[in-house]
Formats: sequence, structure tokens, C-alpha cells
Amino acid sequence: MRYLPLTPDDRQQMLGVIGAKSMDDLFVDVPEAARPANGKFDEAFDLPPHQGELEVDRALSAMAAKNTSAGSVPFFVGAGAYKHHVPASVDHLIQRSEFLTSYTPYQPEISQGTLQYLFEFQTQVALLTGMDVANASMYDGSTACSEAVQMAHRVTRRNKAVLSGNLHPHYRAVIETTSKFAGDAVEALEANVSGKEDIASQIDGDTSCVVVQYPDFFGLIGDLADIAAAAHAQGALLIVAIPEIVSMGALRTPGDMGADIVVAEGQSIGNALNYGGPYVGLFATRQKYVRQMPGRLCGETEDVDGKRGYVLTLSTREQHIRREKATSNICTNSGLCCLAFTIHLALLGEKGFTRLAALNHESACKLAGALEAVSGVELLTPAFFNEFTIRTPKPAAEVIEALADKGVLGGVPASRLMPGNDAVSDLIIVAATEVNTDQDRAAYAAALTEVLS
Amino acid sequence: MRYLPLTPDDRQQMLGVIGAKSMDDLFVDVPEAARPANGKFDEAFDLPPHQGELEVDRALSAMAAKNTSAGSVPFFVGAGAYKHHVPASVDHLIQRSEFLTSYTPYQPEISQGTLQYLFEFQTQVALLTGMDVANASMYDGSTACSEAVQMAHRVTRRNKAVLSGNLHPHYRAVIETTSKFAGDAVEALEANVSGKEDIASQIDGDTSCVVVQYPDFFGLIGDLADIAAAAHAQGALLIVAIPEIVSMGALRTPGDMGADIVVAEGQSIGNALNYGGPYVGLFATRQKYVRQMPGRLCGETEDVDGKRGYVLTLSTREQHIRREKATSNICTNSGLCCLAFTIHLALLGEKGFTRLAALNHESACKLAGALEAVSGVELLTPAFFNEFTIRTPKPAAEVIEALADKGVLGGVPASRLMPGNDAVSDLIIVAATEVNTDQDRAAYAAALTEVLS
Amino acid sequence: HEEQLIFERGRDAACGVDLPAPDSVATRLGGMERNGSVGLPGLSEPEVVRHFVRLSQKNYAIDAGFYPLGSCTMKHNPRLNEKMARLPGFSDVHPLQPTSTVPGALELMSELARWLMELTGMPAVAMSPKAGAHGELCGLMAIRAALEARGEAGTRTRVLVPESAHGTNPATAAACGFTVDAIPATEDGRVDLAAFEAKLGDDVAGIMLTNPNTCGLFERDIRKIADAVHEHGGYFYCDGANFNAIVGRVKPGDLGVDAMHINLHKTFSTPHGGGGPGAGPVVLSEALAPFAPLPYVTSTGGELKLVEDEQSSDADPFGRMVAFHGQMGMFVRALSYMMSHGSDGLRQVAEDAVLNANYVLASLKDVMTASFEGPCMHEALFDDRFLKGTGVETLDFAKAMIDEGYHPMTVYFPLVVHGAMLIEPTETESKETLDEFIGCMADLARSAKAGDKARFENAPELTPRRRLDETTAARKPVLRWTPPAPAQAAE
Amino acid sequence: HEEQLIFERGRDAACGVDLPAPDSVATRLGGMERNGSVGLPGLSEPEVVRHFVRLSQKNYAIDAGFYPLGSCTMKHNPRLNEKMARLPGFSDVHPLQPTSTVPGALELMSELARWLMELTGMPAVAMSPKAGAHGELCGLMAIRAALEARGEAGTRTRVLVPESAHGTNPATAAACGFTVDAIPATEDGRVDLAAFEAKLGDDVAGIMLTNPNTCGLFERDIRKIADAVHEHGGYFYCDGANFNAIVGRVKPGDLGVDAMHINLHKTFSTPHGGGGPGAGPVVLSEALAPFAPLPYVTSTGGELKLVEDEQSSDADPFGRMVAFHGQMGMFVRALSYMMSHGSDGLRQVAEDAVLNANYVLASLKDVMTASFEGPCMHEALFDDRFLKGTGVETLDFAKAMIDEGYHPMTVYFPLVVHGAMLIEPTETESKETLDEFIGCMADLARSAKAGDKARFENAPELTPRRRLDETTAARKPVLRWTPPAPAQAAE
Repeated sequence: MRYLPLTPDDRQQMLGVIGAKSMDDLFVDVPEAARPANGKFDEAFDLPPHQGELEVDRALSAMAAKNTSAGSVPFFVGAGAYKHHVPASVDHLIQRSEFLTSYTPYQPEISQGTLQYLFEFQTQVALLTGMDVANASMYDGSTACSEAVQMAHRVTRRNKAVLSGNLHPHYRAVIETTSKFAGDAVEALEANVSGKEDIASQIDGDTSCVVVQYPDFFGLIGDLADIAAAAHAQGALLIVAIPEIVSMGALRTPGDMGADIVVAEGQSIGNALNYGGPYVGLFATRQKYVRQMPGRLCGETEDVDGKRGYVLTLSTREQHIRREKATSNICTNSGLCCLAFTIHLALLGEKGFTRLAALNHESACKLAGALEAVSGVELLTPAFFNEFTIRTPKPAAEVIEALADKGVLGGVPASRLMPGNDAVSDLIIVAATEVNTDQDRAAYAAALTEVLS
Repeated sequence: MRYLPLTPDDRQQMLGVIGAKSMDDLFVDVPEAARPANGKFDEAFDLPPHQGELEVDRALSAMAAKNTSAGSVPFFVGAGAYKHHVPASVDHLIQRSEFLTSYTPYQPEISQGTLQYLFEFQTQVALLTGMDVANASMYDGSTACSEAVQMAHRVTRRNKAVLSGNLHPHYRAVIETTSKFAGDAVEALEANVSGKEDIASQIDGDTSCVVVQYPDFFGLIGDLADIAAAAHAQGALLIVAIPEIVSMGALRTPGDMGADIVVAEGQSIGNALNYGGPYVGLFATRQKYVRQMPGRLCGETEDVDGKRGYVLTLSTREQHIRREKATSNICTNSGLCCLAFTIHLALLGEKGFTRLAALNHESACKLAGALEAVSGVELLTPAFFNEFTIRTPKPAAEVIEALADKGVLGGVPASRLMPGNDAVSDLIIVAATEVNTDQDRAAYAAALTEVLS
Repeated sequence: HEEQLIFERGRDAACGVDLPAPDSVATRLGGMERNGSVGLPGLSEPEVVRHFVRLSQKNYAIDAGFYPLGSCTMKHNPRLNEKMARLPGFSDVHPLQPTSTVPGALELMSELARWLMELTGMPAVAMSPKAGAHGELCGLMAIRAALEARGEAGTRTRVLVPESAHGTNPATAAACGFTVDAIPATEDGRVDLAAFEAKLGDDVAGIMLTNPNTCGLFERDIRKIADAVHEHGGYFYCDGANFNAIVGRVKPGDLGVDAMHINLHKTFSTPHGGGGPGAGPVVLSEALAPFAPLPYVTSTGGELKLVEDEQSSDADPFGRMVAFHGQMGMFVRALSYMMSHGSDGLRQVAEDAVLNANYVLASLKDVMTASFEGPCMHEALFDDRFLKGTGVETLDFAKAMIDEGYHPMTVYFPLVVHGAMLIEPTETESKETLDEFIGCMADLARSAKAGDKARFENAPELTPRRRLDETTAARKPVLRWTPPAPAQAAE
Repeated sequence: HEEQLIFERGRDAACGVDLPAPDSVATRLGGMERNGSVGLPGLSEPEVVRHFVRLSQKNYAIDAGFYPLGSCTMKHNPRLNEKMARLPGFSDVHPLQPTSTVPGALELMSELARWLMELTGMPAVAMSPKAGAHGELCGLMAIRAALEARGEAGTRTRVLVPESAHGTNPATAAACGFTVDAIPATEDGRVDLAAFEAKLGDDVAGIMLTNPNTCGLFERDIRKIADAVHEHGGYFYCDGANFNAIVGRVKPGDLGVDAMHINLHKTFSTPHGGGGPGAGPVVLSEALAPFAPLPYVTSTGGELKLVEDEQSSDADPFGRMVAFHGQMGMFVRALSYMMSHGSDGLRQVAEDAVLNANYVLASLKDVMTASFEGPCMHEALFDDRFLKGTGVETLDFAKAMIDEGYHPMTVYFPLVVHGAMLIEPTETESKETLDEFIGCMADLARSAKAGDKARFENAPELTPRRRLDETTAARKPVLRWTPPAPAQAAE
């Protein structure tokens, strides 16, 4: 087997040193019930034997070829994950052995590479969100959001979260699941494509936090200052979830508007769609809450020679020290994905990032114009970044399938994420990014016209 | 422009330090005739302006998509370049910055990585060919072969080469071109698919070398000991060219049979087809001729602390020292391609390399059996490694085109490489390797049956 | 060269990408335009590439050297897996595009699930957890959901966790609303069966046990423990972090396990990536399977279907743990790894991992102090008794290894022995490498005993940084770059 | 860790690939089976990966630091180009598959040819040469073929080459059957026009001139030289190694050039790869175009055709220089680079390259000795006069740079100045990097002048190896590993 260096000779010699007669001697503690009859391991597993690279490559390539990749068609699917162009150098750099095959930087003397990029990452996330500090990433946007709710509970010593109805239904579900088992309360409003909801009236003295999405699930953007004020008036925190971090190149930051915790899905920068994972959750907050943050943190310090260096810090928050009293059970970050994020954003810089945002908005504006012009289609989102919602005269799920048959992946039917909610059955959430061309947009409008006619 | 770090401010500051008013001041020596009217450079070039990654990627991907890649069809094209499976780790490793973006190892203290793999490469090539020593690679098999002829002239102080008629026509053409301008003589025999040719009678006291191919252009393998003896009897050298180095995992080596110089195309190990380049020329010879070798050589030595290390050596043979008296004008090797070769062969090792050869031979035997069974097809090669020649009842070039229309790339019509030679117009040179499956072979036989019916 | 931060190096006008200028389309931002600049530095592509290449050169990695980090399974990461994960059909598909356009993605998830179930002997697997700890959470949620279905969630609130457990175990139990009750270990490094049995009762939701345990030992009584828990109405969560020791040889299902997470980034070699991303699918017993979270893939008559919501589910999913479907990129790598090994290769993985660990244990037990008698599984545990009186601490010993070219072993874990040194060689190290390592460790041990304290106290000396001041870092945390104050900037 | 050779590490039974066992098909090897083993070492994949990762860590590279190696144009190598070259439509196509199945390959070659012709202002280009020196050979062969067509090949046998030329120039002329006649340089580092004119005559085949020349200077009289050569019936071969200084600003066609090779691995950034592969297409004037070698791509009415043999050619190809069609992999990278820059970006490349060189020249001319007056092109040439009396040689100075984290500049070339130090920063270095470099060079120069010989004589000290014994290496060459003698092996 190509990955196993020991030869039969090696094994015999080593058994001799150990003083064992056979491999079985080393597994002597395994109970009888868990040993295969007559030691016939092969029969115990209904699995094929080892295969060469060529054979594995063929089998997996055949599987992959059955999927329609985003780059091969006019593509407008968003709702929490976005198709962007990632520069080739990003993937090259994250595959460097020293990044790819290293462990968590617990030995800082030989991990300054990882630690320094984490420090750069934290700074970038703080800048993008308009917050003081950020952690070294979470699994993804949805789990970051749920962790934010838990953190708000710790900070406020309350345990009720109020969720905007236009929070991504998956994010809501993750919060509800976590809260259910932790014994916390969740009040979630109804979805409303107009964005009109009275959150303020839901906030009371038991409320630890209000969670809103920006741009919201339907793509709508609006000022959060009033919600922040309403939350703060009751001693609650405002948590803002950003599904599309590229929007921060064009929009006012949640930090600007009074958010206490900002979480985001960072996939758009540096990371592929990957059918949903791995992604990278961004998590930022105000300085004063730093010791209640979940997840890894990298901090600056000096070595014994007085040279600047970086270490993982504030680990007394974490499970490997605090065990059941930790701020979270989390033990991994999304290391390589945040490296990809950091590199891509370093390449973009101020000029590139703001321009990328402008191009995304432009692409969406052009698409909105094209789809609005299709007979029967209604644009429901007056202000948006790179995603908006349309109403179609036919059920959205059917429209999307019909478009797919025509080779256009036209967005997400709201009903897929809000099953059973009749009010959204004719809504499609449509995303556009810098990768879409005029031809893509024209193809969408033409296909939609056909489907609806 | 993303690759250019200087900002407009930087440029102004730097011009100030230099004491120049503008960029034009630095190009003051350019004659008037070579300056565009009114300094309008953009108009002087009929070329587009800079483009982003996404745009370049799209344009080149569209071009690439017009080609039928070897991996996408039943593929049997050889005649000097072969489709093999290269392990994924090879391409990963050769893309490491420290290999990819370093220069020729003229500063050995900071180039031990390159130098050590060259030393390993030279050893591998010597082992494969059965020779004493090898150089650090040439451009490809054909130029290596031509350099071998030049070297034989230097060694023997004669200037006539005798070429087997079954030497790859391209190799022959390269030798003839080089020789023509250098004022050397070439006698080339007629191609003969049976392999029967009387080279011995062509060798005389003016002959510096005999060049034969092994396996020959038609895939045939035969003992070279008699030719070696005949050459040596006249004081000439035997040069053996190996188009498919994988064959050395199954066949007797030229070194074993008395060759004085062995050249080979090394593409099959570690390198992609690349539509013909870059490839890697292998060049091996006997110890006594080492100072007449062309190309780079890496040698073992010690540093001032007595530690083993490697350096480029015997550079007094080379152009940068000897100028017009150099053994060759060559100044580059095929560095990264020989790294790929070295890594792939290290992965294969004795067991893998010999098994790979066995699988190639098996694949060709199975294919020969399948094609022999097609009505009207005649197998002309009684002994072969992974390539053989068939005769078809229709012109070979038409057969190949018709097969291509059916999605089978069935080999090389001999007429493509020997235009005007009527004797070969119905011959197809067919190669098979480990990548061909039973389905591939069946598809070929079926398509050929149709084409010939 | 000291490597500056990108923020210290960038210039406003520089940029590492070329993007076309936007057309002048009327914006529809509704007045929410950003105020002022983001504050990101501008760098050209060559500067960015060099910066990150240089940073990488400050890291140790399994590709560059031996990494015997106990409990982390730092094995070789095949590049074929990276190549497969980057096939556009896997990497460039969106989690919410119509499922009719991604049959291959469902097939991949289903096929990986099949391997995981077969290897563990379990009837179900929840694929979506994003890491080991996330998988633990999933398992405990399933247990709690099962208890709820039995109407016992309110009364069964205690979870038993051995002292030697990973910190994630108690942290997870707490996050799931349970109280944690520690079980002591015996002299031979295993669960104290009598103490354990004494703790069983009607309020026990279950036990979280690592097997092989964190001392590197197989829990001999695991079947008895499982049976006892089950008899008392509880469930058995098995921490699968050490599955590498038994994969292909022992099915956790045969040991009475109800739930076990599998770290794809350990046993199945998806790269650690400097701390993630991982993936932590959880296999489940018949008892817990109905409660597996959304989403999941089902097969009816060979047709694969993605179930994303309760309405479409025939079971009782306890909820949802993540947006979308889990770590697809890691799934591809893991399946590529499994297919490459096959069942024969995976068994050999476990055997070689255990053999390597025992070889290290046998070769070093005379110069260091092995914590327990008898053969170990895939980790060899030592403690600091051999350093007694030398003035050298476990940490110093670990740091001295760095100067010898090795990543240290895991230190001070598990907590059940003093000054623990936990060595996990994995199966992808050759005997030659182990022999060199053993030689080095023996030399260090002799050196410590001979009183050469300086070799340890000052270590490491050959690294990009020497020992760092972690205390100040934690006391006055500096967690981001901030622009220098104007006065300093003018200097 | 000392890194052993793979031959010293391998074991017979180990293997880094898994290949299926061959079926027992009857072989058809005709009795030519190999006798005995090859002698290759067996290693598992993890061992191979680690070996080559570790080797790489002993190398310096442009990705990791400044590489001011004169005449080599060590610029940034964009990864986009690597990605494009690996598209299966380019990398996985065979040179002899039917041309009807590779229209995109012909399009790529044709498009690259168009860029090269437009940038050089020349009407034709031979694409197949595999490197710069190979391109030189192609150019001289074309000249010789043209002379032959004129019936003057027998009489015009002398080629004029300036003293400052790259060694490849005279070596190439000799390989092509010409005799070489050296032209001296003037005080200001350029061709001595009078001396040159004196050498012209009926036996002159042409001149080989590098422009900008190897002293980093533009040959002011280049137009006069070209005209004079032409008047005397010869041809003008221009060595295009330094094209980076003028790309997008000056067309060699406007300077009277008849042939010029273009190092795609310099100006157009295909990676140097530790010494290759390169690519050296040659642009040709009307006079030489008909003699361009096989194969080539032609366009008739928009349809591209690959001409591979004389029979199919409308012209007079002088022959063939390589099997197949040239360095396709490099073509893709170069075109990707050109398209990314566009004509505006390429002009900026030249300007920034020249600006960076002049900035280094201006900043260091007071502490080192600039060899010539006035602005340079993309290289700054210094000589060792500033080291006079210090006991420090150019080589020592270069080696001391290594300990400061820099790759040395080119030393002892060109030969026309004493102890030459040729610095080519390229356009992809930032002002910050140049400022740091300038500071370091100034510090070294001061150090040498202050008598700190040890800093130079002992350098480098921080490298994987210190200075190596090249004399013994050449005197008793050891060019391959050989197994230890049995007696030693038994030790």
C-alpha cells in the first residue's frame, strides 16, 4: 500500500523488539465479541480492497462529472453561499505543505506562519465588520451565529434570543437546535419579504440578544441603528449576521450601526462553493466582550529575545483548559479556509475589495433590470447588494426546475428553505456576482420568459 | 496591474532620486526611428490592454476546450510521446515555490535542493539505461539524440553518422539539420517495418557513430549486440535512442548490449503530454567519455565544514566558460521536468517501475490481440513493448481520421512522419499503456471494424 | 528578514487583482453606502505571494518532518485527495442548486456514509457535523432527543465522563444541558469499573468514553461498561478520536456503542490545515438513528434523495446543526483515502499505527518512564518520573525536541499522569524515522539525567522565534493590528 | 537533519504507487527481457513527499526573496499561468493526435505568435526552439540558409560577436559552422563602432548583438550597426535575452533586426524551474522568414494549419530543430502572462524594470563603483573597484549577501569589466524591497571598506551548506550514487 512505509521485514523485526509474536498480541484487549470469526477480517467488512490512484481518480471523476458545476452554466444561486472568482495564487499558497499539513499552532516557536496569518485575519475581519476584535474563525456562518447567541446569553446572563424573521432559515434552525438542548428560549418572527417587522416590541428585560441578517435573507438592506438602540435600551445585544461578506465593500458596517456581535459567512472570499463546506465563519465583537468570545484567538507578544511574535491566547476560555466551564466546546477553527480568506483579501486590498463589491452590485442591478422586464415577474427588493427576490406567476420551485432543464441555475426558491410557508411559494431569491456576464444575464431572462410563457 | 508593485507615487519619488524628469529620460538612447509618433505607444501596438484573471481564464479555457484531451477518449497515440498516469504528488511537489521559481543552481549553498535531485536524477538515468553516468537532462529526446551525434564526432574525431531507417523521423530530421549546418555527414537508411536492415555494411573508418532506436519507430525490439560489435570494430560508437523510457522496466538495457551513448525521451515518467513540450531528454554514456558530454552535470563534493554537498561541475565543457569551444551551446536543462521524472520514479521504485512496464506490455499485447482479430488488419510487429504497427486495407491517414470521428484516437499513421514514402502509407503505429482499459480496447476494435467495413 | 504584517507593508494605490471598472449603473443600495474606507492595505500579487510563502517557511509540518503529536493522528495527507476535492463537480457546486443537478454529490455522500457505517458496524450516520467536537454535540443531542422521546429528558441529566477524557467531552455535555460527573481511572490507565458502576442510576443519561482511551489503551471492559449503561437506561457515547488504532479491525458497533464521531481529519487523513477545517460525522445505533439531524441523504430503490426539512422526513430529526450539508470538501478527501486503502489497507493502517507506537514504547521504556504496563494501542504514554531531580520539566523536554528537528509530542495530557508525554507516531512513519527518533529521545533523556539543563531551558534556539511570553499575551491581549499613532508614524 | 539520497533510504519491498498485478498474458518481448534488477530504491509515498519537501527547503527562490540575478530576469511567476497550462485541453493533448482534434492548440500557438510578432515588429516567428540558446541556433541556421540561397554560404563564414556577449553567442555560431570574431567594447560599455566597421567585409555572415547589452546599456548605434551589416551583405542577429527592458516600448523590427530569440522564461515569466524548461521562439525578418524551420502554423482565410513537412510547405524551411512543435506548456503560460498585462501593462513592465534598475544604480553608485556613466536599462552594472585594497573579492561580496537573505547578483559577467556585479531587480520588486536591498548593500560595502574581512571570507554561514569544494568536484567527478562496497555495507 503506497502510503504505508513498513515492509513485512520491518514488521517482523519490530514485533521482535516489542516481544510480541504477532500483530494479534497487540490487540489482546479487544473483547471476543468484537473479533471476527476465525480472524477473517476481510469477510467482516463488505468493502473493496485497496486501489491505485488511477482507479480511484476514475471513479471519483465519474461521480463529479454527474454534477452541474457553477462555472459551466449561467449561475445565480446564493442564499448564503456565493460563486466568486478566486485568484489562482490563493489555492496555490494554501496547498503549501507548511500550511496544509501542520497542526493547530500550539507550539508557537514553529508555528509563526499560521499564527501571523491568524492575526492578520482577525484584523481584516474586524476592519470589514467595523468591530474592535475578531476571533480566528468558526466552522461557518450558521454556527458562528449560534455561538453568538450563546455568548450573548453569557454576557447578559439572560437566555432569550429574538430572531428576525428574515434571518436565514438554516441559521435560525441551528440557533433553535442549540438553544433547545441548552435550555434557552428563542422567539423568531415570521419571514416578511418586505422587511417590515416589529422586532423592537419583542425585546424585553429577559432578552439577551436580537439577531438580524444584513443584507437579509431576501437580499434587502436597511438601517440597523434603530434596532440596535431598541436592543440596547433593554440591555440586550444586537447580533448581526452577514451571509455575503463581499457586501462590506459597499455597505455601512454593522459596527457603525451599533452591533455588539457580528458574524458572517466568509466563504465568498477565497473559498470555493464546495457543496456547502468547508466554509469559514467570521466572528467579531466589541473589545469589552473579548473574554466571553468562543473560539481560538491569536495574540501578539514577544519571545525571550524581545522579538515580536504571536501565540494562541485567552485559552482559559477554552475546553481543553476549562472543560465543562468553557465558553464553547469548539476545538477546531476553519484554519485553511481562513488562510484562503486572508490571502484573497490581501490580494484585493482596499481598491480591489471595494471594486469587487461595486461589480457585484452592478451585476445584480443589471440582472434585476433584465428580470423585471420579463412579463409577470415582480422585483420585491427595493434596496439590495448582490441578491434580491422576485415573485413569479408560477410556483417558484417549478420555475427553478424548469430553468435548470434549460441549463440556467436561476436562484433558490424560498419554499426550499421555508417549506410549508405558503406566503413564499412564489418567491425566488436570486444572486448575481462578478462572474456573471451579459450573456449569462440575457440567457436567464430568455429562459425565464420561456418558462413563464 | 496586479503584478506591478510600484505605485505612481513610488515612480515619482524614484525618478527624483535618479535625477530624471520622466520615464523617457531613461530611454534616451533609443533611436528616433524606434520611437512611436508623438510618443503614442498604445497606437504602436495592435494589442489589447490588460485583463483580469477571470477574463484571461475564460479566454484560455475556451481555447483549451476545443481540443480533445487524451484522458477523455480511448487513446492509443504514441510514436515518441506517451499517455501515462502521473501520481498527484508529483505535480504538487514540482509546484513548490522553492523548486518552481528558483534559477539554475549556480549558487550551491542555497541550491542544494535542486542539486541533490539532479544527482538523484543522474543516478536514476544511469541505472535505467545500464550506463555509467548521465547528465542533468537535455531539452528532449530528439535534441539529446542530435547532441549525442555531435559528441560522438568529438570523441572519435570523425564526422559521419549512420542512422537506422527505423529511427524516429523527427529525430533523424533534427540530426540532419544540425549536421548540415555543422558540416557533418549523415547516412540514413530506409525505413523498414520488418526491422531488417544492413547497418553493419554502412559503417566504415569515417563513421563516428551508428544511431538506432530501441524499441524502434515501428515498436519492434531486437538485440543490439551485433550492431554494437560492428560499430566498435570500426572504432565507431553505438548511440541508442529510447523513445519510451518505461520500456526499460521490461527490456534489456542498451548498456548491457554495448551502447556507448544512450539518449531517451523521459516524458513518460512524471510529465504530461503537453502537445509536445516541455519534455525531458535523458543522456547517458560511459565514464570514459564524461568530459565530452554536453549539458549540465551535478557532482558530489564537500563544503568547508566537510559536509557532503552537490555542485554543478565540469563546467569548463560549457559555453559560459568555453564560449565557441564549448561541447554544446546548451545553456538550459529541463529542470522541472527532470524533477517530475525523479519524483515519479522515486515513487515507482524497483517494484513499481517494473510492474508499470509489465502493465504497459500487457495492455499492448491485449490490444494487439484485439486488433489482429479485426478483419483486414495485419499485425507487423512480432516483438514489441507497448507499441506496434498494423497494416490496414485502407490508407492509414484516412483510417485515423475516421476513428477520430468516432471518438477513438487510434495511433499515428506512419505517413504523417514519412510523407512521400508509399511503402508506409497503410501503416498505423499504435501505442497502449496502463491507462487503457478493456473498454478502451474494445471500443478501438469496434470502431476499427466499422471504419474498415 | 523579519516578516512585517500586510498592514505595515501595503500602500493605498497598490492592488493584487485587476478588476474591470464598473459601468455607471444607477445603484440600488438604498442609501446604505459605506462611510469611509475599509482600511485594508494594498499589495501587488508578487508581494502577497512572497509574504505568505515566507510565513509558511516559519511553520513545521508533517510533510517536512515527524509529528508525533499524541491524540492528533498527524499522518501523511495524500495529494490525490486534494486533487479529487478540487474537481469542479465537487468544488464548484452550490449547496442550494437543484438536487437534480447534483446526483454525483449525493452519491458521494451516500458512498462515504456506507464506508463509515460498514467500518463502524453501525446502522446510521449523521454527516453534517463540522468537526470532532461538533460531532460530540450531535451525538449528545441525539441521546437527549431519544431521552425526550422516552419522556426522561428531564430526569436523566447526568453524563459520566472519565478523568482522562478530552476537554471537549465535558464541554459538550455541558453545552447540551447535562451535568458532568467524572469517573476515576485505575492504576492501569482504564476506567475504574467499580467506581463507574457505583455512579450509575436513574439520572444517568449516558457515558462518554474514548476508546482506545487517551492513555493509548484499549478499554478492556468496554463491553461490560456498555452493557451496564444500557441496563441502567443510559446511552454510550464513544469518542472516536482514536479510531485510527482499530479501523478495519474492530467495529465499534460490536462494542455496544450508541454514537461515535469520526474525525475525518485524523483517521481518514483530511489535512489538519493549521487547525481546520475538520469534519466529524457521527455514527448512530438503531436507538439513536431516528433522531439524526437534518439534512441527510436517503436511498429508496437506489434513488438518492436529500432530506432537508422535517416535513420531508420520515424520522424524528432533532434539528439542524449547520447551514447546508456538512464538509463536502472533506468528504471527498476521506472517500478518496478510503478507496485507496480498501478494507485490507485500512486494517493495515490500524496495525501499523499500533505497531509503531508499541515499537516506540518498547524502545524507550528503559530510558523514559512508561506510564502503564503492557502493550499500548496507537499512542505511547510516558510521564515525567524519569526527569525527577533533573530540573527539567516535560515542557522543557518538549522544547528541546524542536531543536532536534521534531515536533514535540502532546504534553500534559492526559491529566491522569504527571507531566504526560503522549507519542502517536501513526502508521505513515517508516522504521528508519522511528529509529532516528528513538535515538534522539534516548539522547535527550540521557542528557537530562546527566544534568545538561541548559540544553532544555534555553530550547528552542534554532527556530524563527524562541519561547514566547504567553502570560502577557493573555493578560493584555493584543488581538489585532492597529495603525501606529500619528506621532510614531512620523518617525 | 541531513537529507539522505533516496538510494540510501529505500527498501526493496517498499513502493509509492499501487498498481494492479498484471494478468498472465503471454508476453511478446521476443526474448529481450531485462536481465536482473534495475537497482531503483523502494520508498512509500509519505517518504517521497517528505524527501522532496525537505530538499525544496534547501533552495532559495523568487517566491521567497529578492533575486537580483543580472541577465536572468527573475521576475514574479503568476500562478494563473500554471493553472492555465494545466487545463487538460492543453496539457493532456498529444503532439501527433489528428490536428482536427486540436484546433485550440493551433489557435493558442497562432495567437502567441501574433503577440510576439506585434511586440517585436517582425513579420514571422519560429516557435519550436526550446530555449534561448536553441533560438540562437535557429536564428543562425536561418541566416546560413539565406546565405546558401544566395550562394554565399561557403564564403560568408565569419560572425561578429562583441566581447561582452553571453557565452551562448559564440558557442552557437561555432555550432552552426561559423567562425567567431570578437568586437571590442568602448569605454562607455557599447560596441566600438569603428572597430566593428573595420571588421566588416565579404566574408561576414552577420553580427550577433545583445540589446540592451549585457552591460545593461542600450546600444545607441544599433540602427547604424544594422544598416552597416546589411550594406555589407550580412544579417543582424539580436540576442533577445534583455527584451524585458524594452517590451511594449521599442520594437526590435524598428532597429533593423533580422532575427531575435525571445526567452519566454525571462520576459514572459514562465518559471525558471531550477534551470528549465525554457522556450526560445525566434522572430524573423522578411529576409529570413522563408527559411523558418518545421513545423509551423499557417493561417489561410482564418483556418489554421499545422505544416510539419517540406512537402506541405510553401516556403524553404531549413530543417527541423525538435521533435514535435515546441514548448506548448510554456506557450500557454506566456500567452496568459501577455493577455494579463496587455500592451499597456507590458510597456509598464519595461518602464518599471528600467526604473528599478536605475534606482538601484543611483542609490548605490556612491558606495559601490558603477562601471559606466549615465542611465542604465534594466540592469545596473558595478565592478570591484570599490573593493580595491579590502581583500574582499566580488565572490566574497556575493556570498556575504546570502547571509543577509538575498540571492547574489550575477558576478564576473560581463567579462568587459573587472569583478563584475550585474544587478537586475526586475519590475516585480517593490520600492520597499529595493530600499531594504540598497541599505544592505551599502552596509556590506561599508563593512568591506572598514576591513571586516571575516564577514565575507566565511560567508555564507547561515545556509544548508557553506562554500563547496568545486575544484575537487571537477577533478574527481562523482556524478552518481554507487552502492557502498560490501565491506562497508556490513558495518
